[in-house]
Amino acid sequence: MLETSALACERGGLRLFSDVNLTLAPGGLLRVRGANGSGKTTLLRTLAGLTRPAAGEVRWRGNPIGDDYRREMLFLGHAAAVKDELTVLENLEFSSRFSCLEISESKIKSALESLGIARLADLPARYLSQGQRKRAALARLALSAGVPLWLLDEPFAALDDEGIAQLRKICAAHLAGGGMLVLTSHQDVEIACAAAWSVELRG
Amino acid sequence: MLETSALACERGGLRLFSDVNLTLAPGGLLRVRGANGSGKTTLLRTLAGLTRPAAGEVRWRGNPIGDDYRREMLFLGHAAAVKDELTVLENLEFSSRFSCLEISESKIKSALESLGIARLADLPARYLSQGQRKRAALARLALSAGVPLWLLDEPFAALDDEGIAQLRKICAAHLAGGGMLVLTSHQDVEIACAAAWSVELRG
Amino acid sequence: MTSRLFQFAAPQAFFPIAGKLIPWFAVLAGVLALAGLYVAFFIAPTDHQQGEAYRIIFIHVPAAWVSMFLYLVMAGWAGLGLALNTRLSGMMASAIAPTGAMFTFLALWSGALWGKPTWGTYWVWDARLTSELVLLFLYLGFMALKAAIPDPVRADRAGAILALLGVVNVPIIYFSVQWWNTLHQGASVSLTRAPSMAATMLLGMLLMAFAAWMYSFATAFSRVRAIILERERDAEWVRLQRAAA
Amino acid sequence: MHSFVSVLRRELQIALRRKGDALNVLVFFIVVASLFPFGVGPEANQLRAMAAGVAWIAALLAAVLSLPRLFAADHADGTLEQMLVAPQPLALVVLAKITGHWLLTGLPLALAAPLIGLQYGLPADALGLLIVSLLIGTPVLSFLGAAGAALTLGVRGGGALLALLILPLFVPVLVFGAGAVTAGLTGINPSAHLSLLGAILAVSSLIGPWAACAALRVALD
Amino acid sequence: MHSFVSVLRRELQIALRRKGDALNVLVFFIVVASLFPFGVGPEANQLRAMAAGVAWIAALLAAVLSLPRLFAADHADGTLEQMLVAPQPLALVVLAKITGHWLLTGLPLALAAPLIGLQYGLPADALGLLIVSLLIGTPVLSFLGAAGAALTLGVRGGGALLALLILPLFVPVLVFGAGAVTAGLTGINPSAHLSLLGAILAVSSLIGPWAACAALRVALD
Ligand code: HEM
Ligand SMILES: Nc1ncnc2c1ncn2[C@@H]1O[C@H](COP(=O)(O)OP(=O)(O)OP(=O)(O)O)[C@@H](O)[C@H]1O
Ligand SMILES: Nc1ncnc2c1ncn2[C@@H]1O[C@H](COP(=O)(O)OP(=O)(O)OP(=O)(O)O)[C@@H](O)[C@H]1O
Ligand SMILES: [Mg+2]
Ligand SMILES: [Mg+2]
Repeated sequence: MLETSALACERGGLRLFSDVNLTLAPGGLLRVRGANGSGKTTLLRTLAGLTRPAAGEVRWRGNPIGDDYRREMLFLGHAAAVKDELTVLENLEFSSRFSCLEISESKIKSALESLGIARLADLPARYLSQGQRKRAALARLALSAGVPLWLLDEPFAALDDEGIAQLRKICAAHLAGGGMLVLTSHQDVEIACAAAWSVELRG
Repeated sequence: MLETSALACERGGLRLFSDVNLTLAPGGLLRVRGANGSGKTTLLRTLAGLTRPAAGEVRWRGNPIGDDYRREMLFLGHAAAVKDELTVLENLEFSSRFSCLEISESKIKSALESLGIARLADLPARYLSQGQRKRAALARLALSAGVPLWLLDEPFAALDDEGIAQLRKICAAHLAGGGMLVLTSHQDVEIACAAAWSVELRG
Repeated sequence: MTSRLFQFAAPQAFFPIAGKLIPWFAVLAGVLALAGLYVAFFIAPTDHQQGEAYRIIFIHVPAAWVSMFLYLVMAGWAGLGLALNTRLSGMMASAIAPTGAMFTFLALWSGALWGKPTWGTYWVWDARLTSELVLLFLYLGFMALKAAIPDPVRADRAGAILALLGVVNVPIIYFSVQWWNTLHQGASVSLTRAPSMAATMLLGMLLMAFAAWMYSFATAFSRVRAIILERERDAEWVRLQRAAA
Repeated sequence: MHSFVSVLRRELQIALRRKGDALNVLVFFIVVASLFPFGVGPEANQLRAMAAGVAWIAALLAAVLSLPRLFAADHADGTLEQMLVAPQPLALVVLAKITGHWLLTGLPLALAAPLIGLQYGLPADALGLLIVSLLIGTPVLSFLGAAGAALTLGVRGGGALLALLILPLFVPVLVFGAGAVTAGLTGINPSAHLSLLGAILAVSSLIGPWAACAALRVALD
Repeated sequence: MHSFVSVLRRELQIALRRKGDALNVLVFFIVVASLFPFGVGPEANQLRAMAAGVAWIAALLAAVLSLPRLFAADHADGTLEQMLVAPQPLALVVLAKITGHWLLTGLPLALAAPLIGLQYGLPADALGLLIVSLLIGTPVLSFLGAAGAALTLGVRGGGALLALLILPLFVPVLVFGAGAVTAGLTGINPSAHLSLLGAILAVSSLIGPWAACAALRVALD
């Protein structure tokens, strides 16, 4: 469903990677591997349509990516997109409403619970620890089961063991439900899935 | 040498931890463990003298911490203190000169090499990937062998396997030379040392 | 240990004392104000130059005095809190600021009203008027800064720094009429010289000044009680207090 | 539409949390306007002649001061990235942010203008004109300012560069806005000025959001 | 001392990298000064009388615009934290940052003042006075401004709050700075104004850095 053909990216005139050909089908997990600076983040941003490739193309359901794609894709970069001024609850409400997810009070609450931050719902995000902030950003995933494609950049960073386990569960459920998942991670976290690929970028 | 007595910290009126009594002697490694939000970062900042404890005291060589302490301590928080506008080399030069480290061109170069970023020396830090940026911040450690106490908050985050190995080597050398090291980390990275303690914080 | 005692005992100890004192200050303020107003409007003679308009002096001068004095007191509390880390200090400073701002505003307002008949204009950009206006902005800035920082401890300390910074303005207000020759009148009450005004006028002004002073005590104390209750709402003694009430 | 509402609501919510941010803009406006007599001298006639210009310059500077923050915070914390990958049309989001900016800076300024007018001794009908001209003119500042803010996003030292980019664009607004009031004061019909201001508003409401969207995509490439 | 030099050097280095940040302040200064005739009307006599005030207000606003960035970037990227835990006295660091700020905003403005003076038809000796008053007065803006910037650090909506806190403190500087030039123009000896400005400079050079250091420690607690 998600395909790239001969994808290449440049940064500052330097070719980071080229000729990346990927295919990802429903239920599939794609791990992007590579050393620091090999271009994992750049690849993910290109898949999300934020960065324009130097060559090649990203296709979704056979078409070049466009507005439809954005409705079926969820991208979480390493910046958490969590507003200091708003509480954890308000942040989640806004981000999910903004991505046109269907929400209800009980859904929101169980999303926060599934990442272990229900207790912090009314704390302004300014006061969160790094890991708590990451969890607040990830809570959106628990509401996004209906979004077919997830692109996650280093989702396990800053999480403690309990947080990693919670996120693994959410990812596994997404894949089991026919979702697709692309992720980068320096930690090798097992995720149960039907089909796993991995792409290795090298400088 | 580093001691705390009945240390307690509050955030927003809530007691994060109390009655923390630590002693760290030369060559010793102290791991601060705990779930997300348990107060590891707060404890490290308190040890560094940035946050004022709600009760108790931090002592260095038997005295309350002051100017002397600052000369013998190195703190790296999770913000990398790397300036986007300056190159990797200029950043390292400034930070080490500012902490009164003795530097020379060859020392700086070998510090960059020991973290595998010698190639990036003249790249403005704006363009670094997350892991590269972390390495640029950590490069100062390779020049700080003479500084007895290191306080590192999540030093292994964002590093790839090669980076972790390099940092382990630097830390082990520091400890072998009689240095002291306090670190927080969600990844369990082995570090060779004479004596290791760990303190577990719980909410 | 003593500093710890200092730190934790103070608000709790101060709360009931302030509660007992407030009615006394309020009553004193009322009595003094009535006496002052009586002197001002029935005893003090009509001014041969300004006629009756000069009677604004009985509002204007006390308000101006108290506005400056309260700033010094506020900065003193704030500085104490910064130096000794006592918790009550920051609360006292917060409690004084609105009253100080009110008197500053009153001095500006009454001065402006007085300016129209005497100088022919409500406002001139002269040194004393300007520095008094700066005083108002310092009070407002102090309150705005404190309101902008949610953590009360940090807010206290940041506010204290600003308050101390602004202390420089007070001597400028007071001596500005000597440093720059301006429209505004110089000091006519001084410790070193005999007062140059009629004794009854001086009496009226002093009565009003004391009334303002007592009023400040009353309002600041009642405000500080509210602040204490809010900040210490989780403390044991406040819970007991609430249970008792 | 619903994304417009939710973004706008969030903007206002955040502003409220910052305890009196909007109030600060107001007080700033008043402070700046009070500064002028210091620099220029306190003659009443001269002051009356300057009143409209001063109010307008103060409004303009308040806009310049607040604009760097329009996208910067959202850029730094990744929200902007999310807005670009979201299914919502970016134009709606930008429009909501512009509306929020105007509600928090332009509108309060227009409503506070009488204070300055009184301070400078402006007669009542000129006061009315001042408010009307500010009501028509300040949205222009938000529209064009948004484009400038997007263009200088991520460019360090953007604040001064932004001022440099947009102040010249603001000049016509200032000229016609203050001009309308001066015209009214001297008995000339101010409607020519006001309709020109309206035309500028119409144009800028089209090109401002468009330019801002395009610039945001470039900034995040 | 050596930390003073290395911080100052870094400040200037970064400013240079930002390609013409200092130049931006200058151009901003000139643009603001050129705006006034639009708002106020172009009568030559009135303009000459206003020249000093306008130059001073422009200097003041340039300072207000640049001040929010004085510590913000160092705060966000962790540099400030490093400065607090470093063996160097914090006061030296703050002094270096203040010096850098003045070299990058105050000094260029003082040197560019003749441009405005000429534009407004100021005679030569008044021009000289304008430059001297700016040279004495602009460091005050940096000293007091640094304190304000440190106090509002990390407080969201800090830009407007900062302006609110420091503009009233800048007023005396403006009064005496512009006053010196006006005095010179009208044949009064301006030395009283200038010596007052000097006194303000002396006081602010003591309390400004002190307050900034204290406020930085609070902000990072
Ligand atoms: C808004 C305008 C005004 C402001 C801000 C203002 C401010 C002050 C201040 C701060 C003081 C106390 C300083 C001291 O005791 O030395 C004061 C005292 C005084 N003011 Fe004003 N004033 C204003 C207008 C006027 C006007 C229009 C008059 C009368 C013509 C006036 C007459 C006096 C007198 C007689 C004193 C007492 C001086 C003394 O005995 O020490 N003021 N004013
Ligand atoms: N202007 C430039 N000039 C040279 N190299 C650049 C420029 N901009 C970016 N780069 C390089 O492009 C790469 C960007 O990589 P990216 O952020 O995608 O890495 P990553 O694989 O996500 O790394 P990490 O594991 O550290 O997150 C880095 O190696 C960076 O040095
Ligand atoms: N104003 C406040 N009100 C309530 N809780 C607060 C406030 N400020 C901070 N906290 C809490 O204090 C804790 C700070 O923890 P700290 O950052 O030290 O955690 P940490 O152990 O480093 O976590 P992580 O593993 O996520 O980095 C968090 O739990 C946070 O929610
Ligand atoms: Mg990356
Ligand atoms: Mg932490």
